[in-house]
Amino acid sequence: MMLVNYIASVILVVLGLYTIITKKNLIKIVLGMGIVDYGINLFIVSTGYNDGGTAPIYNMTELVSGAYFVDPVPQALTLTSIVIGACVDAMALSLVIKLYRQYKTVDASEIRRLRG
Amino acid sequence: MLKNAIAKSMSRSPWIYHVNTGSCNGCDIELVAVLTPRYDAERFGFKLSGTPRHADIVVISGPVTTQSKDRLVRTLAQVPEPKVVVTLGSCPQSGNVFKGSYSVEAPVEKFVHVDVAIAGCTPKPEAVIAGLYKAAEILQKKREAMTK
Amino acid sequence: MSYVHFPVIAVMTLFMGAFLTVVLGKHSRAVRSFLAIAASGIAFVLIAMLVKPVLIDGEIISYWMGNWNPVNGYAIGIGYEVDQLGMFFALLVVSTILLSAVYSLRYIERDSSQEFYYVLFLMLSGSVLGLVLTGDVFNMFIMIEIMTFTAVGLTAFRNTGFGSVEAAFKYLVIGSIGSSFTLFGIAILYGQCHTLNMAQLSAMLSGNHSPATLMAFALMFTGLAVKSYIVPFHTPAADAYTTAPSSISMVFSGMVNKAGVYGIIRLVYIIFRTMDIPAVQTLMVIFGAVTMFIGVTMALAQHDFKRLLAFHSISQIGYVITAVGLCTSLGLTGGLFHAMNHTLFKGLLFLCAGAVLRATGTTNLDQLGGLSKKMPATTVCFLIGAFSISGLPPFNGFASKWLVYQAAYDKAVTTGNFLYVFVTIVALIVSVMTLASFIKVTQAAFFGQLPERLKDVEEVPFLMQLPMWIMSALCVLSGVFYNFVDKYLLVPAVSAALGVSRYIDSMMGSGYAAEKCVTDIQASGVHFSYWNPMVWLALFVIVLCAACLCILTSKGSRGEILEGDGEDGKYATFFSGEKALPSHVGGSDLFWGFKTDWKGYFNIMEGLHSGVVNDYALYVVAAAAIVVVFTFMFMR
Amino acid sequence: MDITGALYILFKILIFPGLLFAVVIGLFLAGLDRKLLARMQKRVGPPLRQPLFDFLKLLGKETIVPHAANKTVYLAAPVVGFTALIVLALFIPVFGYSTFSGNGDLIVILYLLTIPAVALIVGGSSSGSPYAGIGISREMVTMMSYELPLVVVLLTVARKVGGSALCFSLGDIVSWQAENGCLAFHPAMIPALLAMLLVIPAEVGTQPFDVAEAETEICEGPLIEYSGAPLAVFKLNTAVKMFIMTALFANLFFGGIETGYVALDAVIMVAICALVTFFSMTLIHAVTARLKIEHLFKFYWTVVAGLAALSLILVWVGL
Repeated sequence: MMLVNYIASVILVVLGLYTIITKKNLIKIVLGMGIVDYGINLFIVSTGYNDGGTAPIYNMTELVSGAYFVDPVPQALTLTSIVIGACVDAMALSLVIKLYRQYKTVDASEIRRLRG
Repeated sequence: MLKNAIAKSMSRSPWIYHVNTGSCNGCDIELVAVLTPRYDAERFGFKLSGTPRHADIVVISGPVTTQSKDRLVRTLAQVPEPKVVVTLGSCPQSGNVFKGSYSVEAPVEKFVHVDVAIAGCTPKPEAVIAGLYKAAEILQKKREAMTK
Repeated sequence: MSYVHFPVIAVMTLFMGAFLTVVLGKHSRAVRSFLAIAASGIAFVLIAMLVKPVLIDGEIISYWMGNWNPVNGYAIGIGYEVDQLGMFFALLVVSTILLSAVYSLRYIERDSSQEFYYVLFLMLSGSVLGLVLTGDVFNMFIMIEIMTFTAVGLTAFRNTGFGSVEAAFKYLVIGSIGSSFTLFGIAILYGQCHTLNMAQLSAMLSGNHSPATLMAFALMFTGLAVKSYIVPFHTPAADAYTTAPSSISMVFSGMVNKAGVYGIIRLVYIIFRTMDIPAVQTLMVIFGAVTMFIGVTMALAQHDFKRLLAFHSISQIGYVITAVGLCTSLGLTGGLFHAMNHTLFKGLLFLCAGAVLRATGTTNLDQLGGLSKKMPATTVCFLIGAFSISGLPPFNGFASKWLVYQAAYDKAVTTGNFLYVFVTIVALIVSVMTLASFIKVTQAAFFGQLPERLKDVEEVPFLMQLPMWIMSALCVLSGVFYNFVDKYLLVPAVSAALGVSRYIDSMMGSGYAAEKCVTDIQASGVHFSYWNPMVWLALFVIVLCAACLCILTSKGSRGEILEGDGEDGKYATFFSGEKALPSHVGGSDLFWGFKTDWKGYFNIMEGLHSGVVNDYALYVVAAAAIVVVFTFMFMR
Repeated sequence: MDITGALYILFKILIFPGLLFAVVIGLFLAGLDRKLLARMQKRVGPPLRQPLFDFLKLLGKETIVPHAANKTVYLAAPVVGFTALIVLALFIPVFGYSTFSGNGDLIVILYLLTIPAVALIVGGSSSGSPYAGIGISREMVTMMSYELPLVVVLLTVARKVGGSALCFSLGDIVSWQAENGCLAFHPAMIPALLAMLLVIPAEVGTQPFDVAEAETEICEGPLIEYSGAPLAVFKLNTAVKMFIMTALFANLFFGGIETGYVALDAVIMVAICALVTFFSMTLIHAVTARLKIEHLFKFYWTVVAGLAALSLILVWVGL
């Protein structure tokens, strides 16, 4: 059941890495970073899934031992991860703008003053 | 005691710095010949050094061309005291066959104090050794005069 | 107030300082300086107050946020766990923060938007401190992420200059790939164990590896390796250290890459407890050896002061990883000691580079020269740092490198494995090459002749010299009194790294480790053959004699020491009789024979460090793939 | 520590294995080297005391500090190098008799050996001369060259002596040889011995490997601006280094010849030192011309390191 999700998440991560490695456009590289993030987010949220479980929303009186619900922790982790991913992408994009102003290009193979 | 030992070893280990001021190379070759097995000046502790800072005896050969005069004076200034200046061959003493040339400043005594002059064109190695030995003795005397 | 709250308060102080700086520090320089110094000072004091309970009394502080204690043996809440290993790194972190903050006061006074500098600086400090104190893997990931993007921000701080935005972007791309790998590993671990607490993970994972956890191990190892910049993940580090302000370069090499090293140690020794598997040892030792060799050879080829230092940072981390990867207590001691020393001497060297940059406006070695007459204090500090990093006795680098060699060769002879002999030889040779490249800096920047352009250079202000002097003093002291360092810092930290069950028990309740059949890692016994302190007596007597000799020969009738200025020929440099010309043997002119013999190697290396971010990402992914394959082949 | 103990240690430091002994034997070996070289070239040669004369003479000369130099570093460098060498002399036992028993650690020795070279480099660098700049570059490359074979030789000896235990102590190496015979007579160690013989001249800086101080090309390299007492100390350093390196060789390969009398031991050791001086320095000096720096590097990293590595492999497989 979850196998599809896992495979999809791995495919997303691999696609993202492929984008980062092969695409010369900085914006595309940033998109690649985003795709990797989302692949992992999909993976995390999938790990918490319990087949047939309910949403983990209870008050203290309802919660009894043996209640069957999906694991809430991965959802919290995913939220955090999404926030962080968004921050990283925002930062990366702002750096791309700065880079474009300095180098007049967004081609990664021309932005290589620091080398050797 | 140390003072005496130092003064004594002054004459036992004189290091030579050789300045060629436009010589024909005859004297230079003779100077090197002095270090060969046949004459072996090293038995008296003579040694050629590569820089004036290490030198005790400065050997000047050549008629001191105008170009080399400044260089000679500057190099001599860089030699630490006590030092002895030796002229090798006739050129630095008199100008020899170059005398009267517009570009020759010889004799070298005009601007440098010379302690020993080895004459000849070129001087024999024996003469060179004798002159250098004399210079070593002067070196010791200078050192003794310094410490008095 | 009980000291168990101190770790959390220390971390919160730094974050709070960052917040207050945003709110209050915009207009007044005094306020933001005060906030930075106060926050880092308080953090320093709080951590220093933990030295007695943790390092001396041997207590492990466990602290559950919001008092969420484990229920039925499952840890749900976020826990802070301060053991001796974490404490050791925390001390490094807070000292670095404080010294860097003091240095920054004058160093960045000419820059604009200083409040952002302090905000990012304090957040970076808080995140690294949080990372070494936390007991929760996801919390660790968050701290790593905060660390990465504050570090990126600080790298791009002087964004008007050459290349800093470029370096920041590369750093961000590579760093986020690393973080993603770490997160992926953590997610797999959570899926397997349903917990995020390090102690509990350790209890569940030890000796109990399924393919999924092996995958998690490989991914987390790669992710943390990216954070500690070992080859081939080092490429953004070299750029970032070069272009960041020097006070930040010091922080990077002093604590940011130490955070990665800490993460690796925590990962292999505690969380997965895989260190007694020979394959893991081999993996780490090979990574370490390659790192130190490539780092140092690249450093030899550099023309920029800070870039050279950056490659040395990479190279020295190689020593740490190698030593830690040997899995002997001697090796662990050597590795941790070297990590500490690296913080000291590399921080010192970066501060010297910063002083040079501030005084002259450049760090290009081909444009510098003869600064020792204008900047004597910086020169002395630099020489101390350079001798320490090259491992000359009696400085601290020697003591730790010695331990590393001994540990490596000990491993070689006890296991009979030729790989470790090779590693020992590489380590010894790298040390000489380190010396060589610092001789290059010494000659090119501090000695030689002063270029006309730098005639009116001035020494840096006292407030910048102060951290430099403190670090120089620490370099010498920790080299001379290594016994104290060993007793109070290294022995507790090493036993904490090896004592897995103690770590688990103090977090999850005693008996938990025994219940899960976790045993401590067996590492061969410590045998130190430190050199005899009598040497120091000897040294002093001889220095005395030598000094006497000098006085004897310099006074009065014997030859005199003469000094002169002016254009008197006597005191001019000897130029074969010519008038002294400005001719300085710069950095790129040195080591000619060596460079010709190694031309092929240098060409390949230069090609590999191409500066294209795609290539760098490729190295990371390829190395990750290799680690994964290696893990599955040899760790099953 | 009581007074007699302190005096005894002081005696050790200042007189017997320490300062005086090292300096006297060093000067003797340097003189011997020059004398033997002269005899091999059919010259009379300088007297044996010649290095002493040179030293004393230099003490009597002016010490000029050029104005491009950094005075403190310039004057301190030779003294630092000398200090390191004397500490080193204390680490090297006269067979059974050593100052710090069992503590002559090979790695400490390796690192202390680099200090005089670093002192020379830093001193030369601080003089501000471009010739010195070239000189220090060459000195450093020389150092990188001989360090690899030296390291391999030391590790080989450690493995041979220690077996499957870590043994870096020179004291243990000597006592092992007392039981099992000199290492020089173990066939697997012969290549290492040859490598060590070739390392010594580079370490000391004698003729074919003296590229750093080539007086005919770069005017004595790092020493170019030195004169007077600091130069004297540098010359003394070279002499003492001769003793240190040959004594290290004697301990590594001919250790364990103990007669029970310290004086006799010392005489035997000096004799071995003299022999090693002849074979590794004088002989090579007399028959070869100065190398170029890149050839020197290649030579050490291929031929000499190869010899040492051969020995290491032989020892590793149990020969």
